[in-house]
Amino acid sequence: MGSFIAIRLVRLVATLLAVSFLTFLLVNLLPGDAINALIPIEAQQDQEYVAQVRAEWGLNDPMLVRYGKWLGDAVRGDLGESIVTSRAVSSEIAHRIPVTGELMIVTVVFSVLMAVPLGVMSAYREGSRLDQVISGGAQFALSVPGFVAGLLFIYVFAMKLGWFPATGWTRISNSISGNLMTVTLPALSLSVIEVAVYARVVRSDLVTTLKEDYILSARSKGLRDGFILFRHALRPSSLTLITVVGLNIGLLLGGTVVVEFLFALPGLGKRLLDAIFQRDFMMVQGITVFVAMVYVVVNTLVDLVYLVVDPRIRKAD
Amino acid sequence: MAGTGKAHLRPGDDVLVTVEDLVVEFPVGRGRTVKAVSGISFDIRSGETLGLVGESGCGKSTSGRAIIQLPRPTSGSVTFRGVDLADLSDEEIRQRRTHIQMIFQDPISSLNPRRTVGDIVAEPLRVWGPSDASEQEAIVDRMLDSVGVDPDTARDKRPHEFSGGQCQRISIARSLVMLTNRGNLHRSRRRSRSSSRSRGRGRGRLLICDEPVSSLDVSVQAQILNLLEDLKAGYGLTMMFIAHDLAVVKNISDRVAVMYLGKLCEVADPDTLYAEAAHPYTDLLLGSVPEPDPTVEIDEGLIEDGELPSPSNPPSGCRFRTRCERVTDLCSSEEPQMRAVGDDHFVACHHPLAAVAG
Amino acid sequence: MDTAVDPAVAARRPWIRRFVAKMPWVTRFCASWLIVIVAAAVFADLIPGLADPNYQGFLFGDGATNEGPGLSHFLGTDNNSRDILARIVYGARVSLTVALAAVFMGVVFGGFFGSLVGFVRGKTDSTVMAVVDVILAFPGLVLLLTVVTLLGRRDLVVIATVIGFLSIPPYTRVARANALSISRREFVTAARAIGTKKRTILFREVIPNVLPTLLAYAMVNAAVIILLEGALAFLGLSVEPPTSSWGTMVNASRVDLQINVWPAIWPSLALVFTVYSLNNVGDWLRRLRSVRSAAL
Amino acid sequence: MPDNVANSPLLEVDDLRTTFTIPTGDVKAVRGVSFTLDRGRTLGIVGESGSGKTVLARSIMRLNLGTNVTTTGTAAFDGNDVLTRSPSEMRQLWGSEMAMVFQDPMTSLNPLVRVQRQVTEHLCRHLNLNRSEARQAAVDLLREVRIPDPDTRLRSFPHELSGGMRQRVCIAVALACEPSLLFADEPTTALDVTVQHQILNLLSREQADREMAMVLVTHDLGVVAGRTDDTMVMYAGTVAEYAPTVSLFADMRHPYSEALMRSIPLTSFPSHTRLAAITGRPPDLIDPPTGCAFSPRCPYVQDHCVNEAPPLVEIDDPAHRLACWTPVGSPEALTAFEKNLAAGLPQAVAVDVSTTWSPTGGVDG
Repeated sequence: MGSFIAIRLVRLVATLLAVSFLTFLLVNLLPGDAINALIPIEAQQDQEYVAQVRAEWGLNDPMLVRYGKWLGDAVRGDLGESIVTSRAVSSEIAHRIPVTGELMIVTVVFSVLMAVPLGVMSAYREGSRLDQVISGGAQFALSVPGFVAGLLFIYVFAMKLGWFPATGWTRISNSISGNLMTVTLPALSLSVIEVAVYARVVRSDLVTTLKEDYILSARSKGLRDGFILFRHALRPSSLTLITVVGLNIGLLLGGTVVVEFLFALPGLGKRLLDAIFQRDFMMVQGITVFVAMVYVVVNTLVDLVYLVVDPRIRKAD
Repeated sequence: MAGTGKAHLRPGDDVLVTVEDLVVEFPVGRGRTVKAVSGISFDIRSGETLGLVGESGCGKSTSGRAIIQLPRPTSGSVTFRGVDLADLSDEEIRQRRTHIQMIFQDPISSLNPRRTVGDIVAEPLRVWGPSDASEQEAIVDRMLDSVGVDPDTARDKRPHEFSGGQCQRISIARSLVMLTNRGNLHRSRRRSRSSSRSRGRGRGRLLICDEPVSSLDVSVQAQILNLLEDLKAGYGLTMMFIAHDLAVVKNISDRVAVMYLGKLCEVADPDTLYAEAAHPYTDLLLGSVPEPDPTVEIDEGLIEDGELPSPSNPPSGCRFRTRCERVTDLCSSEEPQMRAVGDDHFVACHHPLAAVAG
Repeated sequence: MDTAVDPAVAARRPWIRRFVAKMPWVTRFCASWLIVIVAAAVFADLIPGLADPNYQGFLFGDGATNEGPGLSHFLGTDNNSRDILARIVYGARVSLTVALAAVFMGVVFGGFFGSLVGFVRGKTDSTVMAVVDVILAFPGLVLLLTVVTLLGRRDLVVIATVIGFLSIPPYTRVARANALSISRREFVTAARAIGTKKRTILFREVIPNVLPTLLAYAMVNAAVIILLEGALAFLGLSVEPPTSSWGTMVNASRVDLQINVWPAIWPSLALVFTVYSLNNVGDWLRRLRSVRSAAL
Repeated sequence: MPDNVANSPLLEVDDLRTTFTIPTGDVKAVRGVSFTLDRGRTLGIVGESGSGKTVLARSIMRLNLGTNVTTTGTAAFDGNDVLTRSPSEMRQLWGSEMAMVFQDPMTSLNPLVRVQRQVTEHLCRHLNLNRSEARQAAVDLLREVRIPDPDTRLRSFPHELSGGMRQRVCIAVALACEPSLLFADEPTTALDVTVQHQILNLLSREQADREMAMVLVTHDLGVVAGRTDDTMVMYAGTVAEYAPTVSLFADMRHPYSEALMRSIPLTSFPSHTRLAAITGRPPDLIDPPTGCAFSPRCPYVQDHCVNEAPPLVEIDDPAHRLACWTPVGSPEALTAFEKNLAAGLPQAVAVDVSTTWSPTGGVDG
């Protein structure tokens, strides 16, 4: 068990290194010289000035050297500074985590809370009218992207009914109720697909589990259906759900970019977009690596959760 | 038991396969390995059927696969027609596959579900010729016919349209196409001329049957067993028959080897082995077979658990000692060697149930 | 989903008819929609009476902006007085090209690499899968945003290639998992025992058995890719305007949402319904396969 | 009523039929089975795959899942029909009155739940034991099924036990509430022969000690011989022959029972004994034959057999029941066989062991 964790951690670090290097490579090798971001095209006639800026930003060093420098700083929490605003990338990220973080947590919690009962009901009554409605609904919800759902919610709940603000963000430290008002629509928009994905996972997994011999064996012991469902069947299915939630974090991170853009939220995604439009390569690089790191860490945590829940893996060690 | 030793190996020109000190290890992760087969020796004469019997996990299937070098054994030699297969390159092994074939336990899994039966049975011809389409078709039809499958209805169907028994017949047909292919005979004759040493050694073709009937219903099982006997006689095949069912093995074999935890316990002809088992493990196995006869007395005493020790950590000395009633100190300190207890009856046990000959 | 009608397919009609007969009516409807949308995208230039998607009528005193659905413009016009129907039809080209590129590159490269490493295992396997894992460690849209921006150019070829390239890893994973289990099946051992060469085994025994699963995955994956392209376009990072894309259209409609909702509704519906159709048909195919494999 | 309860049979099944509706039609898995089982007796149900033996057991237990199953007829347990009971009434019976041991001990225990909970959870429910009482009961049970070191084993997960151990745990689970009827559905098929022997011995002993009735479902004639009081041979969803085990093995009268027996190799036979294989395959249960289900494979088949299904009737010995128009050994059977052999009917030819085989034109298709 100890060595299992150790192996996971080594892999985590290796993946992070690879991811950061790849990002660095991407940002630095792809066409589109960083100098374009530093100096307006018109001003690039002045070769001397260009050379000076290049030297200042270390753009003349070999790639590996620059990566080494950047990595050395990154390990100490310094992701460099924005070319455009000259503020530290790490502090910009830190400033925006609460928004994106809250959005994601609310979405995942809400989606799981909705999806599990739906999936369980659907699987328990497999083939019934209820199952058809839930499965059909999930199949449809799976086809509604966040920006379409978001626009619909804005139109109905903000413009027509006026229940929620259409755009903007109130920090939780300023007003809890205000924060709730601003997080509801974006989180709902993200949840449409998430609920569908999770409900489908729970259903299909549970349908298989309910056909297992050990469920039949539990029934033949005279246990109640509810007990069998929640104490025997749901546990293996929840493992799959946890994995899918972990893997889906990547999709969700992409989703937050769209939703933050649509609702004009001051989150990490919006910042990334802005940085992309401004060709602020330090910022793009910093945020991309950070986001990839979150993803890798979350999925390593998922593996560790497995370790706690599934005794067979503990044995395999 | 757990015997090494080669007292039971037979000299002579009519021995087709000789396996000596065969060891097969499998990796189990983190650089550790487990020995599925730990040093066994046996031989098969041309035209003979060797039955290899034992419980699950004893390494009997692995031994069979080691003969066709899938995967290659860790150490030991497999001498086929006088040539040690372990010395050959992958390509040379591939060339020799025309003489050794295998049929598997799960008949459905051993046929590619996406190809037609005609296509599957013709596969060896595509590799080895003849390449003429009508000639191929004629061979396929003849082989399907000889295993009792109607070629006209079967040729264009896919495996899932057949029952398990039918699939097993089809997979036997595929092996037969290989073993009886005239193109091969030709080729092998040419090669044996070039290596004159192999000339005098045993000839023949080996069919390894890995639990071919254990996933079938008893009525179908009898059909397949009869078919195998017929084909063996009709085509002059040599067979190695691997199974866990003692009655089935006795029925089809000319010589039986009992395996336990990667080692051989006892080798004898079936009638002797079943009548006067010398190894306590053979005796236990035979006593456990449920006979379909209510008048046979059942040994009701056996209730306690006695199961296979882990193959990754086998007992020292004799591997059966942890379950053996006749165990002494000698059994844990020294590994028993194969020795004769009768005419062509060998046992690897310090305290056999029969007197040791000579 | 082979929609081309060549003589060989026509000869097998009864088979197709039997296939269709098994579909529930919703799935039939979805399949029809997919055929219609593919046909419309391919033959957009030949559709009689379809307006020029970039013709801004109001500049020439010919039509107004934000018209509702009507006779002259079937689905109305957008805030640049362009015909919405035409823009949706041409927008389908973008979505479908990108989806096709992703499926094609995924199935061909991902399918091949996955099958190969699943079959040979060993070092090749761990190396390829390590690379795949690293690429998959990037959240899709974020990586896409970064790559698309850094490339600077944003025409259909670039977008399709980048999205196509990024869909290789997931296909590799699916193919590998399948190839692993297929390689353990005994017909592969049997083929080796016959003396079939490894390359032949890969192409004749392994890949044909990986493909059906991969194609079922492709349906669902195509849906995801269309959503991804939509999101990219919505953020203004897909193909450069004035080329129309469903996501771009939805984004543009936001400005006048108070005045006219139609420019938001039509492309959204087209997007949602196409994705739904892919999901529905894909799910149905998967169900069909699982029933068939259960029957084995 | 109360005073004759003790004498009335524990289980009385009458014309039980179970049908599964699948897209291609109705699979008639069990087609009219009747039998009785007295308290403390053992019944062996023997049949090949698809004979309906497992479905029959599950139908009586009401454990067939899904909405596509219909069961008709009656199955009176202790005088009350179980087929008409509500799910909650069934839950009172399950575990406490009737219990089941399944085929594969690898899959019939929940891999994520410790042995202790799996053994005790229904004890708590049926017998109202508290935690420590249930734990003590579990220790006693494991000791009874001969699991060494029960305290440690209770804390184990199923994958930490060997196959035989797991089946012992399953038996402990089934025995926990002292059921009066135990179904053992192929309990040893997944196990090695030496372990099979131990498990069968264990089951026999527990059955005798507890005076519990047991239904032993198996495909292996060897398993029922010597371990059951009565044996029922099933074929294609119907009962072919039903008799006290000793008299059945002494005198197999149904051509299917006979053929089954003759197709098994025995260790007492000399090597290379030619087996009398049964030709053909069992019938399609979506559209079963109108006559005797075995008629297409029967060497004694007559026109009558194809047209009308034989009823299950008593012959000579009142306890020996048979569904056949031409019982083995009867003069009709002999003449029918001669006729079929002369006509070259494959099933008759196959029984005639003297047939030779040639490489072209195989035998027994």
